[in-house]
Amino acid sequence: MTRQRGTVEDSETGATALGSTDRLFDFFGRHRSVAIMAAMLLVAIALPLIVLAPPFSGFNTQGVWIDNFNGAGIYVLLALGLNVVVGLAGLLDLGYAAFFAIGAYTYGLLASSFYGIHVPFWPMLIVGALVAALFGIALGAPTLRLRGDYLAIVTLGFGEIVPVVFTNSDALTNGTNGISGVDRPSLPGIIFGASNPVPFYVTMVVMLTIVLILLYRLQDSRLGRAWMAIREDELAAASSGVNTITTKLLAFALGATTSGLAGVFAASRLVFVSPDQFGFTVSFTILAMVVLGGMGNIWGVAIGAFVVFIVQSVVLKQLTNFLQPLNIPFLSSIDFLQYQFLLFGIALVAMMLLRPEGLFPSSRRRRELHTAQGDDLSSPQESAEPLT
Amino acid sequence: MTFRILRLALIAAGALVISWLLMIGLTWLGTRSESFSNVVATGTAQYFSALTIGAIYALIALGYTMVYGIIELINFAHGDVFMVGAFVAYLIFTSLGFGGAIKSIPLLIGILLLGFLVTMVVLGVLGAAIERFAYRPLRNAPRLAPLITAIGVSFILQNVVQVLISNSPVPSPQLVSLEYRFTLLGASVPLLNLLIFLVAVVLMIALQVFVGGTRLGRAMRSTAQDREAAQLMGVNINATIAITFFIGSALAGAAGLIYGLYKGNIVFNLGFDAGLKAFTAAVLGGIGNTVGAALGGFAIGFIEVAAVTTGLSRWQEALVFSVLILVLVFRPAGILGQQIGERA
Amino acid sequence: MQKFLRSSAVGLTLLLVLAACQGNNAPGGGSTSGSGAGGGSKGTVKIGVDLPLSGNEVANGQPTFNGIKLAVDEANKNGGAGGYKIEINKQDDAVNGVHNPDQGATNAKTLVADPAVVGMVGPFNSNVARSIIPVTNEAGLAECSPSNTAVDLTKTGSDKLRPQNPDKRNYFRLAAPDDIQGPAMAAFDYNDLGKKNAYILDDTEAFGKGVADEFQKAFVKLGGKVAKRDGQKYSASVDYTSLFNSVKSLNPDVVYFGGTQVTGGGLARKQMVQAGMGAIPFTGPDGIADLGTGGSQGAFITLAGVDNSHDVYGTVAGVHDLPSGSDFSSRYKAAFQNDPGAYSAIAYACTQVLLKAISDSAASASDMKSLREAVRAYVFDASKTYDTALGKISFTSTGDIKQAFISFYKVDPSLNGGKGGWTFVKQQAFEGGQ
Amino acid sequence: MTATAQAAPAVPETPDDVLIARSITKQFGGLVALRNIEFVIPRRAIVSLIGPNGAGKTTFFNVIAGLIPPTSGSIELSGMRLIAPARRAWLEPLLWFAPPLLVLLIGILVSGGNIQLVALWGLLALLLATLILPTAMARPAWYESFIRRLGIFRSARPNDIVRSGVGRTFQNIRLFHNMTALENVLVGMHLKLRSTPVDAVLSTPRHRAEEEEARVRAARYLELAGLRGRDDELARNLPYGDQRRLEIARALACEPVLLLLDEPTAGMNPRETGEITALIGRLRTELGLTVLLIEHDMRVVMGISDRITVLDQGERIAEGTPEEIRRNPRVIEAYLGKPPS
Repeated sequence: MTRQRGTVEDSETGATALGSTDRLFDFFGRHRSVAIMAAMLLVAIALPLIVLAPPFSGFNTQGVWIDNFNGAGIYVLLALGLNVVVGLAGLLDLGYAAFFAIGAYTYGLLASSFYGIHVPFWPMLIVGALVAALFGIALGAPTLRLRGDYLAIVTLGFGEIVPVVFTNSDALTNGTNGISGVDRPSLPGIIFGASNPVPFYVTMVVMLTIVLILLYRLQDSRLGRAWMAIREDELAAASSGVNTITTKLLAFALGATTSGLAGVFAASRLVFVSPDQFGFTVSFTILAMVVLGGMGNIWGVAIGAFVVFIVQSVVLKQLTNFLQPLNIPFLSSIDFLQYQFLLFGIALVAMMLLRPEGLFPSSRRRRELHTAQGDDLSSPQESAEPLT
Repeated sequence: MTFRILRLALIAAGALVISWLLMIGLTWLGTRSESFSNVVATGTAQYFSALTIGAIYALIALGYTMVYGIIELINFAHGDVFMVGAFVAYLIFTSLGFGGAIKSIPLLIGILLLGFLVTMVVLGVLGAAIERFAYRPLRNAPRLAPLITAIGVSFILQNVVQVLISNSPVPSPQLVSLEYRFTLLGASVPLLNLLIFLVAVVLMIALQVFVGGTRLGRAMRSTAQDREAAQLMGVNINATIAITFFIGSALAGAAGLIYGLYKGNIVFNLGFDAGLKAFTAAVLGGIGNTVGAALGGFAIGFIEVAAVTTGLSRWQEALVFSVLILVLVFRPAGILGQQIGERA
Repeated sequence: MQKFLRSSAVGLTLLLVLAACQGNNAPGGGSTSGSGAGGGSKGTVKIGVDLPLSGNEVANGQPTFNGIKLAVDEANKNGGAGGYKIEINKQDDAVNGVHNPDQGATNAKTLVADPAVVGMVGPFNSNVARSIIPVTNEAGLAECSPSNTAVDLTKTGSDKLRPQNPDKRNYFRLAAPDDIQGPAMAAFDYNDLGKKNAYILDDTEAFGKGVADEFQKAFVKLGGKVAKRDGQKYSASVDYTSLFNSVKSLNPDVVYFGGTQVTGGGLARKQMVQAGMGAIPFTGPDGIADLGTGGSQGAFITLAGVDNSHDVYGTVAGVHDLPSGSDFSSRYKAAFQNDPGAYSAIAYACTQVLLKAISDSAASASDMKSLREAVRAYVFDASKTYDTALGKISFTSTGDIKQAFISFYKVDPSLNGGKGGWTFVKQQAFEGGQ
Repeated sequence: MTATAQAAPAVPETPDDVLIARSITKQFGGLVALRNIEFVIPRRAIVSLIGPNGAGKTTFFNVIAGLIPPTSGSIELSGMRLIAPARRAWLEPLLWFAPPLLVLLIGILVSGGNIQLVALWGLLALLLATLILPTAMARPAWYESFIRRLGIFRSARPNDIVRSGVGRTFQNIRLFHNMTALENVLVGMHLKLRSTPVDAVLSTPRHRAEEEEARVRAARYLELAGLRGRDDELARNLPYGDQRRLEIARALACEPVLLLLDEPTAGMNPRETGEITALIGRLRTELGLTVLLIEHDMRVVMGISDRITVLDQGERIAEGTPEEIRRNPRVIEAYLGKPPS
């Protein structure tokens, strides 16, 4: 659709009037995959440099920042996956962390000394994604008949059940103690270590780039349109020939896939998997990331996830340590750790009140806001519009 | 009308007896005790604790379901409103100097009535205020936006109580002495449990009467049915929604007070867990349906206790949600929810 | 944009008001740096701290942190350690109010990256330790946990946590591992109290379940019977009544609660009494025996209610019939206007060990990097001994306390003018390490 | 085409009938919405369904479109019996759950108490279930024919009906409001596009070519429906009349044999009504479509219908050419002083 719009604008402005920047945009509009790669490369290089400058340098050293970016990357992956389910297909999933857990446990069980199986990291990325996708289908199947918020509560239920199963299956998953000594990725000549986050960083950037390209392509394909059609009006979609069941299941499966990837990555980075990493607060956080970023807009969701993670796990955690040496009267003496909830809560409320559509509403929403006048004849059906 | 009430009462009585027998059966399964009288005694004790827990869930679930019915919002802050209710009651009682059981019955009744009144009014106002500031501006926004502000409000309420009162559990005064007990089939049950059940039932009936028979109740129902049409008929939508929040939150406040009396222990984050259970109850019963919410609350209380009784305490949560999922697979709109077919 | 600025200003104001209200409630909250008169001439070193400090778990983390802070403040008043002024780099591993191994590892990386951090206290939860140890091990940072009791952190299986430097241990702890604490209470229940039929309940968390498992093993080995074993995940709205109802007819004569005060200990005792089982002793690990007096915020006796706290027994790691023990408690009270938590003293002792290691190795170390390594090596030199609030202690080569003493405590409701308190019953030595 | 105008006897069928409905009855609880409706639509005909409010027209439409299964009776579309009440439906879940349960049972028996082995078998069973259940729910053609061979029958769902060549519009417009006009039409072409998600992910030349071509075709449908140049407009921002046109364009994109139009001119001014009427006529002449129309506007109905069926209170009271219907006393009675034209 980006491509489509690009060509329309061309014809309006006239191809002769194109400046060099316009030409660049035009090029990227036509070759979106190249654009994504270029953008990710730019971001990947810029981020570690930006954090060298104040105020970011006051929070953490560069190495720790890069490690934080790895953590943020995990959540970006998760949010991108959830965006397929919630943002594109309009299925409110409140138990998304379950697939994260399944991905992480798949890696934890098959690449540790717990069972004595040591499958290498790289094939496990695919295995973990596939297993998560299978579970996405398995857990999605009972929800197919449900609408809106009934779906939400059932997915929430699955999100609760999965960690309980991992906690109580002592013989299979080492129960509440989790699996320690999980393998790190390995590549000849490169050490993936706790104090060397760069290999992880590169891996994450590559993974994200690939996932972004794939998601964009899917979104603009027949399947992506079917997802959006279901989100807008399930009945009309079915009456246009969309098999709502397969389409929904594919949304669950694809959403779970990226969280499976995220799970494998997280387990190998932390070298430890335990049930207490996947509580429902994780699901809620991911949902908040998707909505804050701007549901349905892939870039928006990615940025939203990144920002929320950095705020929650870095800024709020290090704020006290950051402000103390500055000796600002009063501010420096507050222990911000105690007010994390308050600050995060205020941030959530304020952001939603100021930008109900999310930080970066999808382009169709923007168009809608700009052209909202003159549809006083709109049908009453609009109020029943699901989710979006 | 009388016939309907009579039928409802009969069904309720039947459900109470059947669930009692069921609980005794489950107790037998769980304990495998040879002594029949032991099984009956344990089963009866369990039954009353299920009723008590269920009553609290039911009261919270009512607020969820009312709000959902009228603006289709999963109000995740509702559980925290309940928590604030528990703390308001705690502050009232302790500031009046009552830290423990009150021996004088008239004084006890007076203090309890005062507590209920003040807690419910304060919480009602809080609920309406939350609606005014966090949800009303988003009424025409995408549907998930208020869900996120609800989560934000929940965080704010938790943190405020944590900072202002205590970051660890606080012993809430148990005004009704647990020494008042009655013995039934060998089980010694605190009178408080029965009292809680009765208070909950009275509040629920009052709500039914209010929603069913008053002008405001009619306004609420019509707003829930079709907001535009209600507005055209002269219903003040904003006021109606605010009143819905007021009533729902007041009920949650009452639940908070009851919870404090029953548990004797309150903590700033108890709302999220209880709220989640109550929300589950509301959905189980059929969200938007007040009788369903009450039914769902009792059902969840029952399942939780049954899980413990049968020795599956570790799977308690999983069982609650498994039952929910099973029910929804076969009745996609909950037990009493309107099974809306696909409309053209 | 203006709208945004305005609302953020409102938020900030609200925050500041709250902070002001809160000021006198928890004096431990504010500045984390030592405010001592002394301080060193050589500069500053830091002790890293990772604890759950927000949400639900702040009730665990804050008293523990206060213990560390007290030790650091006192050291700074006496001229620091080894000529250095001591500061604390404090990290919170709770995300959305729950301890999170992922955040723990992130925090550990932050601490490791701070060159001034030469020793670390924490974490609180064993699962967080499992994600932190690989990080601190790689950096060679000495880490002392006041509360981790999982067996595999130091003993069999601990090599899994050190993939990078398997031979260079850095993690040690002062808490008695599950396989000491659980059996100790089992023996106490079986022999001293003469109870043969136990009801065992745990909180399904790593600590609670681990210690309850060890208790169960030992109790059965001694010849005891287990009436029923339950696990009740703690949530803030948890209810124990039905658990106790269901076990009443099985006639247990002792209850073992695997868990801590924060994961439901006090409430469990209260509801147990209310279910009519008050005559049966309630026993538990150090998470129960917080040694706080009745009425103090969050203490076991406060939450169970002093009337319900009779016949409650708990184990505490370490030697406790010391004059310095009560001395610590009064100093803590003076500093923070509240009783110490279950792990305050032990965290204080952890800090004392690190401070001693710093001051003794400061002379030999030329820079922070070598000081960090020297501190680590010092702690794992089994010949060193430390004078701490827990008495004279030393460590085995695996990082467990050598003089593994377990003290038994009992609640005496008549203490503190009827508010209740814990009294020392007896202590018992165990073979430490392996 | 030369059938008599009698209402009572069944309409004779010819091999070229697009739709044959046999004694369709639909009950909602105690309410009989449709009673023994016999109905035939000959190929390339424009057939109208009229009747007073609540006569059961939309219900009949929804039965044909696969939205609600009939209580009894059946419907054949292009010679395929697709819609009828379910038969032996209880057998189907047994088919789904038997294989995984069997695997689990074997696993328990084989592994002799080793919990890890049991769990492995359990996982295998789960895997099997995850393969079977979604397949069964998605109901691909081979699955459908397999269960029919076992004597199980389930009424076709809306998307199956679309596959067999029926496109529809809705009485109260149901567009994909936050999608552009072009995208709405592209969704309508869903079943006509062949590229798989894998094609899309890999962006194969086949996929790109198909997408290019689909956009061109979609634009043509828009043009046909009179929406030229509005490709990029969000559906919700289109004026009311254009929304109706867009719905028709979307239905056309399904490349139907039979087009179901539910009150296509409702709420339109006379000029727009005229345009839509002309469009419907062109659909038959240019695309060779068969059209079933529900309409209140008698001028439209009388103007373009080949045959008209009149429903009243769930029963078919008349059937015939516009002339015959205009004169039918029962129809006049049903409309009670609301004479046609």
